[in-house]
Amino acid sequence: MTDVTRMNLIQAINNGLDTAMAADEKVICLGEDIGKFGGVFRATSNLQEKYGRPRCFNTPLTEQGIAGFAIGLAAQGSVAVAEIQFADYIFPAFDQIVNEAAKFRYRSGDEFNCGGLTIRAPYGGGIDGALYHSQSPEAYFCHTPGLKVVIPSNAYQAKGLLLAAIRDPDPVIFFEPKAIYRASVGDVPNSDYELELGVAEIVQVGTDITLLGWGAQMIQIGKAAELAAAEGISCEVIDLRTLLPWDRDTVVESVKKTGRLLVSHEAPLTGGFAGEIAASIQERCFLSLEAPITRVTGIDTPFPLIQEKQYLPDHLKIYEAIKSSLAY
Amino acid sequence: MTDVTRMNLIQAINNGLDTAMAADEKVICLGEDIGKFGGVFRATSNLQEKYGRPRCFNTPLTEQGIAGFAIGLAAQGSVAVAEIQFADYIFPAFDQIVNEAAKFRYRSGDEFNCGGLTIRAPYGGGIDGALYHSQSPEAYFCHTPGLKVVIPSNAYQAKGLLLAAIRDPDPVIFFEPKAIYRASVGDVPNSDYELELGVAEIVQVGTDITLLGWGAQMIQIGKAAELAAAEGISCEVIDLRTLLPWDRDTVVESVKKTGRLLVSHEAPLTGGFAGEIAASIQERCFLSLEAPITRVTGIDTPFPLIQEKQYLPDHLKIYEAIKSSLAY
Amino acid sequence: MTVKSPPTVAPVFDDGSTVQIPTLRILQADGTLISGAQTPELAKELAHKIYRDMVYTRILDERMVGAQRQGRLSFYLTCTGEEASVAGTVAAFKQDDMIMGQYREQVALRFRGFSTEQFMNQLFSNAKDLGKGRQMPVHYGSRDLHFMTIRSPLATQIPQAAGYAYGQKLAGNNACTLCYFGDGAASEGDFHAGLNMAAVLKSPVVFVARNNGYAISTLSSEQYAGNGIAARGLGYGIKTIRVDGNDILAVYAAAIAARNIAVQEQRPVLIETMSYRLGAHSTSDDPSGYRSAEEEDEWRQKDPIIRMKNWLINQTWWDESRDEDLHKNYRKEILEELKLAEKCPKPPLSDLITDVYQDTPAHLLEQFESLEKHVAKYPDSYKVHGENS
Amino acid sequence: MTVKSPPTVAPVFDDGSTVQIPTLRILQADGTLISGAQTPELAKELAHKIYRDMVYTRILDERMVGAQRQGRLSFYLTCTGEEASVAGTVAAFKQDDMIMGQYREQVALRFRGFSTEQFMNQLFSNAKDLGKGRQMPVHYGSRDLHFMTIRSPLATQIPQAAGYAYGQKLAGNNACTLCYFGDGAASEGDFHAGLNMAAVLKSPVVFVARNNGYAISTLSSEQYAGNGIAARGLGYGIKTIRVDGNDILAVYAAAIAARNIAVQEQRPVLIETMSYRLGAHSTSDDPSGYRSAEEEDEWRQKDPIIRMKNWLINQTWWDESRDEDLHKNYRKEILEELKLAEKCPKPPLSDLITDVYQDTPAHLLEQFESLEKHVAKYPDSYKVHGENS
Ligand SMILES: Cc1ncc(C[n+]2csc(CCOP(=O)(O)OP(=O)(O)O)c2C)c(N)n1
Ligand SMILES: Cc1ncc(C[n+]2csc(CCOP(=O)(O)OP(=O)(O)O)c2C)c(N)n1
Ligand SMILES: [Mg+2]
Ligand SMILES: [Mg+2]
Repeated sequence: MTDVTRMNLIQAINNGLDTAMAADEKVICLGEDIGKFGGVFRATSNLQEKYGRPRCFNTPLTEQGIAGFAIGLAAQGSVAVAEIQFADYIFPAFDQIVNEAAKFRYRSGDEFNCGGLTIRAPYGGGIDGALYHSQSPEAYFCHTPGLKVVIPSNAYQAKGLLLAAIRDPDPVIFFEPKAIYRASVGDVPNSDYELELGVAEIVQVGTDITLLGWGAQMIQIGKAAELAAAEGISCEVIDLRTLLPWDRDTVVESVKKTGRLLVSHEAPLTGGFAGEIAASIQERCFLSLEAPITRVTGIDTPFPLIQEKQYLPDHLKIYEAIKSSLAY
Repeated sequence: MTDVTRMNLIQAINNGLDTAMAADEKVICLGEDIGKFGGVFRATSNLQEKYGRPRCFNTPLTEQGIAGFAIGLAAQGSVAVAEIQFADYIFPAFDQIVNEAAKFRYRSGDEFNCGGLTIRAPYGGGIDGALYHSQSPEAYFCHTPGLKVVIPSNAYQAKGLLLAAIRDPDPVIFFEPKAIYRASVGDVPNSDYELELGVAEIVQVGTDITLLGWGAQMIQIGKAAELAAAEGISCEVIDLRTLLPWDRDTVVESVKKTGRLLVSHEAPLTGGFAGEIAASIQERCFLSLEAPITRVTGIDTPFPLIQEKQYLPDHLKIYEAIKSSLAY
Repeated sequence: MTVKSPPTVAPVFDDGSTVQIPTLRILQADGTLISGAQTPELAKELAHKIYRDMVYTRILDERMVGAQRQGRLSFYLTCTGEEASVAGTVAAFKQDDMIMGQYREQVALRFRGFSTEQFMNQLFSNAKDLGKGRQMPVHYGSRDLHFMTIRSPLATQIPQAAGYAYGQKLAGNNACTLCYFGDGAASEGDFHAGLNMAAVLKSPVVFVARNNGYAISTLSSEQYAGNGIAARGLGYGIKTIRVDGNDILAVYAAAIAARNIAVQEQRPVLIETMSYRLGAHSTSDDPSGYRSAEEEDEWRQKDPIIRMKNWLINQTWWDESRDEDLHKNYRKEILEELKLAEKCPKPPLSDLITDVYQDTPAHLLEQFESLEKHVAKYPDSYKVHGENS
Repeated sequence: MTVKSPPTVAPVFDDGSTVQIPTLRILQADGTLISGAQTPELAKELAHKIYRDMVYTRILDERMVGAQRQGRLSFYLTCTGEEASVAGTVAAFKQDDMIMGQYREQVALRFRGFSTEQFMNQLFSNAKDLGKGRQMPVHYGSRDLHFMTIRSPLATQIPQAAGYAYGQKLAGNNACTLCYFGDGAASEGDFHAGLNMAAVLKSPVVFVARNNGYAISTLSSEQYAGNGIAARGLGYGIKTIRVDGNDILAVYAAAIAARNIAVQEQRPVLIETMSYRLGAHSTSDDPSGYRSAEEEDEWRQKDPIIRMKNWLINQTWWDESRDEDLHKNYRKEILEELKLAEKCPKPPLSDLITDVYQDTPAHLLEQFESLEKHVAKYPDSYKVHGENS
């Protein structure tokens, strides 16, 4: 037996869930079609078979019910891992997440909490999914004190962050970049490991500009950094990994060094989380900034179908923005 | 008969609804307790009596139903004005608003639209309402292309903006600052008038710093500007009025002149709409800015009860932030 | 598919009006039993406790409405008229069954042992409030007493109760969940999600729908067009019963049976208690705008507390002089505790930021530090209201 | 309060299993009537039209699943097995009644007159798609045909249909709304909100719950524990009927009566059609992971199209050679239009930003301008896929 297995991102999720369920019998998975079928993306494959139906089951088709039920489970002392089939369908659960889960501990004066809650959902574009199978709703949750928001960008992170999320004492929204569920392949430890929440990863050290992103955008950012390198531009690349609370210190330090920041996400520009990052960083790095902080994001429309490629912030748009920033 | 009547903000809302219903029999008001009772804040007083129950009625207690029903009404060609009793209770309707109303026209290629929809809700703190009668959820909606978001700050605006919102061809979320429902009193034209959406109001011209806000915060900003004036600081005060789409040009012009910007809102800092404004303005006014853009907002907690005063961004906090900015 | 349904050739529509859902009644207004009715097993001590807690709650409610009028309290909300619906149900449950209420069930909390001091601490948001002064008055909660902290958003506790009870089932300790909500809340999507999930996933939860005829000003005829909330239980395949909510014996009998079903059969139960909100919706409300004094008077005749008192007296378990003493003592106790709680200091500023997360993150600590500095600069402007200076 | 409920002294629980909801059946598999059954009035031309549209839809579905397998299409979803549930209902409505569907009701759109070209334009997201190529395949819509554009989020159309129909009532033009949804969607909170609001506010809407036994992989026994969706209708006080969804005559008879009730009595109606999703959930799904071939075969014996054909032949309204011609012609037409639609240009880039608002706001125009410049700089990287270069 080796220590690592080569697997893709969705297999790493499945492996993370398996690891969590094996380690703690209080861990329960629930959601639409996640039982025998193993979920529409196969995240829960074989878990019902292995751990029994009471611990891994199909729910009726109601996201608000799934979230509410999972909050109740968590309040009772179980560790609830709920799947929302697509992040686009998390909105019926918005009240349960924002008014309930996020405020559960606070409003009770810590008499009660639902920290055992994790809500997983595939998110983002890239699968010809149009308006309702492509959205990136992370910013909605990042404006909600009491929640944590986590997004992995590769298989190794997926397992380690998921295990940390499941065991975190606060409710966590865990968005999975479905565009790279199969495309992102890497060595994943067979062991039970956690990656600390709230800590960004410096993927590449550089000196001219800081490129910041999360999820599937890291691939676009990586490609753009390569294009830039070919022109002699040295990019520092940071993968945020946890959006709430986000690792501001790491970003501040980087921007103080590079003097430039570009943030990229798929969600529409206005009100997206890049705005928060830009606002926060201009405050702390005002005197170091040599150019305005640049946002390369989706545009302010619903997510399209036929013009998905045009809509999405890709390596070329990031590359152009890097050059503009350097030329400022 | 005079041309104007002195009234408070909630009376102006009532008057605006009355005006809209009188002018167009397609206008329909619906919501919890809005019928005979006239709504918990009396926004719909006498409207059922005047226009009949079919056009002004109590709904069952379901915000997602109210929003969905109102969207259907609007799609049919009616002009639906739905009340959500408190903005804190708009979240069960989040899916209907964000996935449905906002995307209705786009997804159908303009075969259908629900532009006749307006959703009104009292929002904000100041009434000892704690977590669930105090929230300012505007940022959630401002991240949603397809919606318009409007917030008046006084009685005159309330009627004029509400009439414009009701008649606007796109769905509008209309948040009313309930803290000043009664406290804000002014002369309101008896006539049928509209204030253009998407246009900010320059409330006070100044040279040293731009203060930007909306809703009840305008009172705090006004007081802070006075304190600052006493120290010889000249503030330019802008009332945004429409948050989506927001009047960026007016703000840019002001900041290019003053070199400084402070944005204030009651909602928590992280992910609040001030972040979007700051990100956007630093991009366009980079070389004019003499200090970082400052945000004076609620802190990143649920809305508290006993420490409401401490939590809220008030004139003193704004005043201090003005001084810090000037001293930068 | 999975439904049993005989074939028919007649295209007949059914709107449910043929489905009879009777109302369980045992006790008459004068305290005697309806003919043919059976008293549930109810020991004298337990009957006394139920009665005392109902009286206590009535007095507490009267007193606090008064205190609110005097401006000593920002908000209050009574259980008045519905004491039997709540006391009769909670009395049938075990102390460690979880209660997830709406907000009008303070008698259940009293039954569990919440002290007058604890009520007052919450109502006055003082430093001793278990909820740390964060929520409006009447948002009680107690981990020790297995009473989940009340929240304002309606119906959210319903799917949560289904989940909580499912967890209890897996834990295998024969506990269950008791979940209250109103006729208005039952219109929320969360009601549907919660009851259906409980039915499908077989959660041991007893739902108590307090049908008091109103949701603030909204009549139940504007809330539903079917046969109350009970008719929906039938639709979910949930064992359902309707009871006279002003009849303590009927409520108790139904609740005992309901808990048995929930725990023995590991499935949900729905009880609909038919009653009336005798007071205003809350101290912010004035019912004269939407209902008549006559209607209120009619229901005052059916007062559940008087009815129970009459029964107790008929049983020779109670008498008027004991009743007077009880009232007097409770009034005194409540007034004394009220005064103490009013004077108790408010929670510290640091409570503003704790419990957002288990461990407060750096950005929030930073925000708090600058808030502390600011408040220190302007101490007079940030006195906590109600705080003695 | 507002419920009628006789008193009882017996604490008996009812889980609804005693409430009988029969299934309307008229036609047998061999095309003869069940004894005692009455044929609804159904003119020959209309019967032909219904049959043709059902056959058309079956062929369209087969062809497009094939096209998806060939990689010519990204996604498809069939109506297969449920054609009668949909065709039999839509046929009972007037052309300007609004239809608000879920996504598996393409035969209704065909019935209204949607052309093969229009289907293909949507499926291939080309420039002639009424929806401007913005939604996934099968998200059809047509203002002219009063068929509301399909959206992916489930059940959202249910409260919208209640509102739409309420608007029709106020307009006073005797039109109504026909709203389809699945057994899975009926678990959403929006279902509860929509049906209850329609009942209370008396909206002239006919809800058709297509109970096909599955929601993707989820069996209806994991979806609800009660007597199907119809049992809930009774709970809301909605006139409700259950029909054999594979029996075109039963469905049509129920739908004619339902529309009459909705329009004459101005109130909602619920029809539950019991049927089976004969194919995969969509081209992204493989049902072999969750159900048996035997089960599918069993249902294939009950094919609604064959049953109707047998009836038509019994009526001497149809014969096998006409049937063959029909199939052949449709196959040819569909294939031809498919090829044309494939070749049709895609919508222009500017369609990316129109219709977000009625008038595109400045900030979006600005974003678009810079996008246009960018795309112009890298034309090869932004070819619209499927676009001929
Ligand atoms: C989601 C939500 N919407 C609206 C409200 C405002 N509200 C508070 S109580 C109430 C009426 C509740 O009626 P019911 O459920 O019958 O309970 P009752 O007060 O009669 O006990 C309303 C509308 C709320 N608290 N939560
Ligand atoms: C709100 C929402 N949640 C989940 C989904 C994903 N989804 C699409 S179809 C489907 C099953 C629907 O089943 P049913 O309503 O029975 O319709 P059927 O496909 O059987 O016709 C699911 C879960 C969705 N589209 N919308
Ligand atoms: Mg009530
Ligand atoms: Mg189905």
